[in-house]
Amino acid sequence: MMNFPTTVPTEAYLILSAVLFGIGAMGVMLRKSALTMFMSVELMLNAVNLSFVAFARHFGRLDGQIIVFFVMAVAAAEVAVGLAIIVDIFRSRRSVDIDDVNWLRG
Amino acid sequence: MLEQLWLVPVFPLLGAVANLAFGRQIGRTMVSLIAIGSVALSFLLGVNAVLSFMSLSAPHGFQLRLFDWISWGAGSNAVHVADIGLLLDPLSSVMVLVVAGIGLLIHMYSVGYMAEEPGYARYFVYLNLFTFSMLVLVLANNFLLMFVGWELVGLCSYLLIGFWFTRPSAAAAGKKAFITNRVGDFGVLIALFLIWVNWGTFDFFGGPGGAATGVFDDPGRVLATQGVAFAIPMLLILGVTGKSAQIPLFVWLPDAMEGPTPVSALIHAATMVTGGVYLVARAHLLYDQSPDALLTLATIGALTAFVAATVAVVQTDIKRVLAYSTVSQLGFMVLALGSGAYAAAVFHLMTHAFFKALMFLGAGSVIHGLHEQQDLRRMGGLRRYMPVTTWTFVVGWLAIIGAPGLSGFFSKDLILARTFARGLIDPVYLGLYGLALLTVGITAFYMSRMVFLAFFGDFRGGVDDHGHAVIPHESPVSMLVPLVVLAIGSVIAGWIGVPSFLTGGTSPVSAIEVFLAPAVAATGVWEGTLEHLTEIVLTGMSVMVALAGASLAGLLYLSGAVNPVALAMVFSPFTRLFEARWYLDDFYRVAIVSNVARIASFLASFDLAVIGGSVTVVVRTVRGAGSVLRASQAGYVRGYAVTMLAGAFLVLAASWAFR
Amino acid sequence: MEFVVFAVFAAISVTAALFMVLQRNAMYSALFLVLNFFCFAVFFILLGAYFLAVVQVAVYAGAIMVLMLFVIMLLNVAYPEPPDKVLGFLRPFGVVTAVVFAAVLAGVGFGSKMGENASILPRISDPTSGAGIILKGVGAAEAGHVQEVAATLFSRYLFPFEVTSVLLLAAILGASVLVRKRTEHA
Amino acid sequence: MDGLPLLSIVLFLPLAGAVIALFVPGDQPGKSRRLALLVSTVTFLVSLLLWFGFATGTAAFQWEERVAWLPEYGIGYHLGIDGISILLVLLTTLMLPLVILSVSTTITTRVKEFSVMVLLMETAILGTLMSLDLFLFYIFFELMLVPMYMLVGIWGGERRLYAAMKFFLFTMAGGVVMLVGIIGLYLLKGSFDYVEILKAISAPGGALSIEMQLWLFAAFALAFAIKVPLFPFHAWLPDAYAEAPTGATVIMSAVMVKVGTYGFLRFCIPLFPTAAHDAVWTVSILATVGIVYGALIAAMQRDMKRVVAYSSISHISFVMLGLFAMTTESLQGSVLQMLNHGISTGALFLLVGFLHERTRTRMISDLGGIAKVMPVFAGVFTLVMFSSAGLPFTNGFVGEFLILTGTFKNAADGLQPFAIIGASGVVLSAVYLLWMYQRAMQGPVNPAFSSPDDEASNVAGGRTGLVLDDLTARELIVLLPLTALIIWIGVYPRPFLDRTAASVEAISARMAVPQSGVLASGTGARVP
Repeated sequence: MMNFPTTVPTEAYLILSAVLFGIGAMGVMLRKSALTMFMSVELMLNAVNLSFVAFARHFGRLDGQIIVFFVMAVAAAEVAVGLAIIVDIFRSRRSVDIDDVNWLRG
Repeated sequence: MLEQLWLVPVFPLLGAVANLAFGRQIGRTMVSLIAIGSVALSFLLGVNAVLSFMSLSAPHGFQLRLFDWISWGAGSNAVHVADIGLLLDPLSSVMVLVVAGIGLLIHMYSVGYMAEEPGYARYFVYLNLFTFSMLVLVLANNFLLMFVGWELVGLCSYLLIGFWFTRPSAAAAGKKAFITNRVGDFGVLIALFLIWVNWGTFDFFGGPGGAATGVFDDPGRVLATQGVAFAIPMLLILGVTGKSAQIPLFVWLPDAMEGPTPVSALIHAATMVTGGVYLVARAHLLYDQSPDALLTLATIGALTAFVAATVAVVQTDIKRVLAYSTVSQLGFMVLALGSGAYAAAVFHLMTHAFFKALMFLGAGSVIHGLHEQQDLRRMGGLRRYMPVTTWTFVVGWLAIIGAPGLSGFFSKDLILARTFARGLIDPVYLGLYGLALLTVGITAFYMSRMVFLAFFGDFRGGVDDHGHAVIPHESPVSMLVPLVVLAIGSVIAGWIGVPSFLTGGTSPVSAIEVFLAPAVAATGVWEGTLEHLTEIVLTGMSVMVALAGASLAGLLYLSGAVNPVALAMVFSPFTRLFEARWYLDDFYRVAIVSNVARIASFLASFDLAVIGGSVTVVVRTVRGAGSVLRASQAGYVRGYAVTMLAGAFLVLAASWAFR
Repeated sequence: MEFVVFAVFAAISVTAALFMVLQRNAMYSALFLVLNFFCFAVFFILLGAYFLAVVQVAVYAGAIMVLMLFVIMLLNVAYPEPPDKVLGFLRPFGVVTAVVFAAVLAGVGFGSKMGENASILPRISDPTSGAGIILKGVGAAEAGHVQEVAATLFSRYLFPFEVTSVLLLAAILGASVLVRKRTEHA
Repeated sequence: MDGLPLLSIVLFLPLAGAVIALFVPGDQPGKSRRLALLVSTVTFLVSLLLWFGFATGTAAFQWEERVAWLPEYGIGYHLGIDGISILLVLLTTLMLPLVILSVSTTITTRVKEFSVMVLLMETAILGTLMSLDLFLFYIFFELMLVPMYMLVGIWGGERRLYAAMKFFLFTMAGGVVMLVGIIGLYLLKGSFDYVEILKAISAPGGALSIEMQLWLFAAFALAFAIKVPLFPFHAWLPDAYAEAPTGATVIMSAVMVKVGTYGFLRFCIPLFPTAAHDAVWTVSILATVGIVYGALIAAMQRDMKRVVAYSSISHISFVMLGLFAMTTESLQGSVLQMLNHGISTGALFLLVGFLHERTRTRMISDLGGIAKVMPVFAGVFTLVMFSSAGLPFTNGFVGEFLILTGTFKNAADGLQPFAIIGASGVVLSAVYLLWMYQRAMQGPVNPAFSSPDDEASNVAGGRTGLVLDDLTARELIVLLPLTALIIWIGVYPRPFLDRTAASVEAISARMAVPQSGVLASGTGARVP
C-alpha cells in the first residue's frame, strides 16, 4: 500500500487551482459562444477562490475566506450584468457568437 | 476755505457723472445748467482757495491729503506708493484759475456752438470730465496722481477729438492723438520708476500723513548717480513732447482739429497741451540738476516754434493755422523752460490761454457763421457780417504778434529776454534766441495773413460746395460773451507781468515772477538778469521784427501789392517743405508705422506657422503611431483574452526569471 | 482519508472542467460546470471552510447556474457552434498558452516550499501582533465556522461588505436597464 | 461663524448644485438655468463672508480645514486661503453667476448639461485655489479639464472639437509632468501637505539640493506655464478662446488661467526658491516677449475675439513678469493684476459676445459705426477697453504700474530693461485696442446694421438690415459689477492690497531680493 500523506499539502490545492484556471482560460480562448466563455470565466474565478481558501488554511487566518465572499459577490454581479448584455446582444443580432461583436475595433 | 480745495476738482466730476447718468432724460437746459454750474462752482471755489492761500503768510504751498490710494499695510509695515492729495502753491494757483476760468467760458460758449448737436449731453460729460482731469493734473501733490491727470486728459482729448466718431478722419485723429501721447507717457512712466527707486516716494513734498521727505525736499539725491540726474529730466521731456506737441511728437495736434472747435480752444490750445509745460515747471528742481537736459529742452522748444510757424504760413484751414500757431507758441514756452525761466513759461502759458482760446472761439464763431466753412480762401470781408467776432479776433491777433501793451507782448518779451540772458552764460542760447526772434516775425506774418484773409478784403465764399448761397451771420450772444471776456483778458492778463523797466520798480523781476518764485524759482546759479537798457533794446527789436512780419502780410494780402502765389513760386522748395509739414508725418508712416505693421504681421504668421505648426507636427506623429497600433485592436474579445493571458504569462515568467 | 477524497474529486473536477470547455453544446457545458462547483464545495470542506462550502452550493451551483441555464433556454442557443473561421489560429495558440500558463502557476506552487518557510508570502511571525484575525489556538478546522467568519466579516471587513451591497445594487439596476424592453424612442 | 467649515461650504455648494441639476428634467432648460444661477449666487454671497472676515496683517492660512484622508501616504483634505488666494476665490465666485446670467440667450441647447458643467467647473477652480495639499490640488487641477473640454467641445464654434482637443492635450500634458513633480516632492519630503513641505524646506538643512529644485521647478513650471499661458506655450489659447462659447471663454480667460499664475506664486516660488531665482531671467525674457508679441499679434487679428485673446496673452505676461521680479511692489501688483485681468478680459469677452449675438459676426471689417447704433454698449466698451489699456483710475493701471515699478526696482537681478520693454506694452495695448475700436465701433455706420430708434429719427431710409438693440437690462446687470470693480480698484485699491500684503511680503522676504534705492531717513519737510 502506498504511503499517502494524512493531510493534503497546500501545494496540491495550488496546483489543482492552476490547472483549473488554465482550463478555464483555454475555454475563454476557444469557445465562440458568449455563454460558454462566460462559464469559463466562472471556472477561473472558482479556481482562484480555491487557492484563497487554501492559503487561508495555510496561514491560519480567515482573511482568505472573506475574500472569497467578495469574489462571489462580484461574480454574482458580473453574471447578472453580463447575461443582461448577452441578452441584449442576442436581441439585436440573433446570435451569441462573440466574433460578431467587434464594434470596438480600433 | 483751503480745506474745501478738494471740492474744486470734484464738482466737475459730479457734473460729468450726473450728465452721464441722466443726460439723455433731463433735456438740454438741465444738462447745460449742470455742466456750467459745476464748473462755475469749481471756479469760484478755486478763486476762493487761491485768495485764502495768498493771504497766508510766506506761503510755499498748501498740502491736503485726502485718502490712501495705492498703499497697504499698517503701522511700521505700511507702504505708501501714492496717496490722493492736493497741493496748492503759486504754480498750481495760476493753473487752477486758467483751467477753471477758461473752462467756464468755453462751457458757456459750447451751449451755443453745440446747440444743434445730437450728442449734446455726451459732449458736456466729456468736457466736464476733462475739467476734472485737468484740475487733478495741476493740483496733484505727487507724481503718480499727476500722471493720473496727465493720462485722463489724454483720454478726454481722445474722446472729444473723436466726438464725431462716424467721420473716419475724426476717429483716426483721436486714435493718433492718444497713441502719440502714449509714446510720450512711456517716457514719463520710466521716469516714475526711477523716481520711486531713488526716492521711495512720489510725493512732491514731505509732510504729515505722507512721506517724511518728498522728492523736491531732496532733489539732489540723484546727483549721486549722474546718469539718473540726466535720465529723469530727459524721460520727462519725452512726455512733454507728446502732451505739449513738441518735436518730434507734435504731429497729432493739427489732426486734433477734427474735434469740435470749443474743444480745440480748451484742450488743444489753452489747457491740456500746456500740461507738459506745467510738468517741467513743477519738476524744475530736477531740471536744475541737469544743464544738458535744459539745453535739450530749449533746443526742442526753439526748433518747434520755428518749424510750426513755417508750416502755419502755408495752411489754408483757419483751424490748422491756429493749431500750428499753438504748437509754435508752446515751443516758446518750452524754450523758456529750457532757459530756466520757468516763471516766464508759466506767464506765457497764461496769456496764451487767453488769446489762443479767444482766437479759436473766434474761428469757431466764423465757422458757425459760414455753415462749417473752414477754408480761408472762401472767407474774406467778414468784418462787415460779424463785427463782434472780428474785433475780438483782432485783439487776439494783436496779442499774439506782440503788440505793445497787450498780454502777448509782455510774456513773449519776457521769454526772449530770459533766453538772451541765458545766452550771456551759454552762447548756444544766443542762437536759440535768434531763432526765436525770427519766429516772432514769422508768427506776425502768418497771423496777419489769416486775419487779413478772413476778415478783410471781399467775401469770397458766396456759394458752398452744394451750390447753396452762404450768407455769413453773427453768432448768438452766448457765444459772443465769452469772446468779449477773453478779449478783455487778452489785453489785461499781461499786466501782472509788466517788466520793471517800465514800472520803474527796483526789483529786477516782474510781479508774476515774484508771485511764482516760491514754486518755480530756478535754484541754479546761472539765472542771469539784464540791465534795463538791454531789455529795452531787446523789446524794441522784437517789436520791429513783428511789425516787419505783419507789414509783409499786409503787402501780400491786404493791399495786394505783391502777388502771394508768385512769391510762393519763388520760394517753392520751402513752401513745398512747409506744406509737407517737414515730412515728419511721412517719416513716421514709412519708418515706424509700416515697419511695426510688418513685424506684427510677420509675428502673426510666425505664430500660426511655427507655434501652431509645432503642435500639428506632434499631433501628426501621435496619429501616425496610432494608426499603426490600431491594427492590433481588431475588436475580437477572444483576441484580447489571448493577449491578456500572454501578458500575464510574460509578467509571471519575468518575475520568475529575475526573482 | 482526506488525501483520497481530494484525489478523487480533483480528478472529477479536472475532467468535468475539460468536458465543459470542449463541449460545443452550451447546455451540456453548464451541467458540467455545476458538477465542477460541487467539487469545489468538497474542497472547501476539506480545507475547513464549511460555511463557504454551503455558500458555494447555494450561490454558485444554485443561483448563478440557474440564471445561466435560464438564459441559455431563453435564447434557445443550445445548438453546436459553427467552426471557427475568423480566428482559426487561436485554437492551437490558445491551448498552448493556457497549458503553459497553468504549468507556470503550478510551478510556482511547487517551488514555493510552503511546507517549510514561506518564500512567496510572508508568514505572520507573531500571532498576537493583531494585524488580522488570528484563529485562537485551535485547529484550522474551527476556522470555517459561521461564527468566526461573521465576526471577521462584520468587524474588519465591514466597510468593503457595505460597499459590496452598493455594487450589487448597481448590478441589479444595470441588468434591469439593459434587458428592459426598448421603448418607442429607441 | 468660526465653527463653520466655510471653505468647504463654498467649495462644494456648486458641486451640490450640479448634482441637483442632474435631476432636473432635460426638457426644462429654464429651471436648470435658474438653479445654476441661484446656486452660484448663493456661493458668491457665502464667499463674501470670507472677504469680510479675512484678517489682514497676517500671512497665515485662514479658515484652515484639515482632515486626514489617506494618512499612510501623507495625503490630507487640507484647505485654507491666504492673501494670495483670497482675491482669486472671490473673483471665481463672482464671475460664475455672471457667466451663467450672461449666456441665457446664447446657450439654448443642452442647458441642463451646461449648467452642470459650469457648476462643476466652479468647484474645480475653487478647489485648486483652496487646496493646501498637493495631491488634492492635483485632483482639482485635472478636474478643471473635464468640464472645460465639454464646454468647448459641445457648445463651441465650428472648429470646437479641434480646439477642445488641443486645449485638453496641452493642459493634460503639463498636468502629468506636474504629477511627477508632486510625487517626486513626496518621495523627498514624505508628505503631500503643502504646509508640512514648506516647513520641512524652511527648516535648517531641509532645503532641497539645487539639482533637485531645478527638476521639480521645471515639472511644476511647465504645467503652470501652459495654463497661464507663458510664451511660447500659448498655442492652445487662441483657438480655445475663439472657438469656445462666450461663457466658457470668460471662465477660461477670467478665472481658469489664473490657476497658472497662482500656481507659480503658491508652489514654484516658495517651494523651490533657489531654482526660482535661477529662472528669473528666463521667465522675465519669456514674459517680456509675451507682452510685446501678444500685443503685436493682437493688432493683426481680424476677429475681435482673437484680438482680445492675444491681448490676454500680453496682459497675463505682465503678471508673470511681476511674479518673478519678486519685489513687494511687483508681487502686490501681480496678485492684484490677476484679479484685474479677470475683470477686464472677462468683461471684454462678454462684450464681444453680446455684440456677436446681435451682429452674428465678430469680424472687425464687417462692423463699423456700432457706437452710433449702440451708444450704451459703446460706453461700457470704452471703459473696459481703457481699463485693459491701463488707464489711471481704472484697475489696470494700479496693477500694471505696481508690476513695472517693482520690476524696475529689482536692479540686483538686472531687471530694469524688462520693465522698460514691458512699459512699451502699455503703449502697444493702446494701439491695438484703439485700432479695433476705431474700425469696429467708429466710422460710418455699416448699412447692414441699424438702431431701433432709426425709424423715429430722420436717418435716410429708416431701418436697414439687422436691428441692433442696445444692451438689455440683463446684460447691464452682468456688466455692472465688473465696471464698478474697474473703477473701485482703480480709485481705492487699498482693501485689496491690504488683504494681499502680508502674504506677499512673506514671500518676498523669503526670496530676499536686495531692494535698491530704499528711502533713507528724511531730512525734513518744506511745505508748511
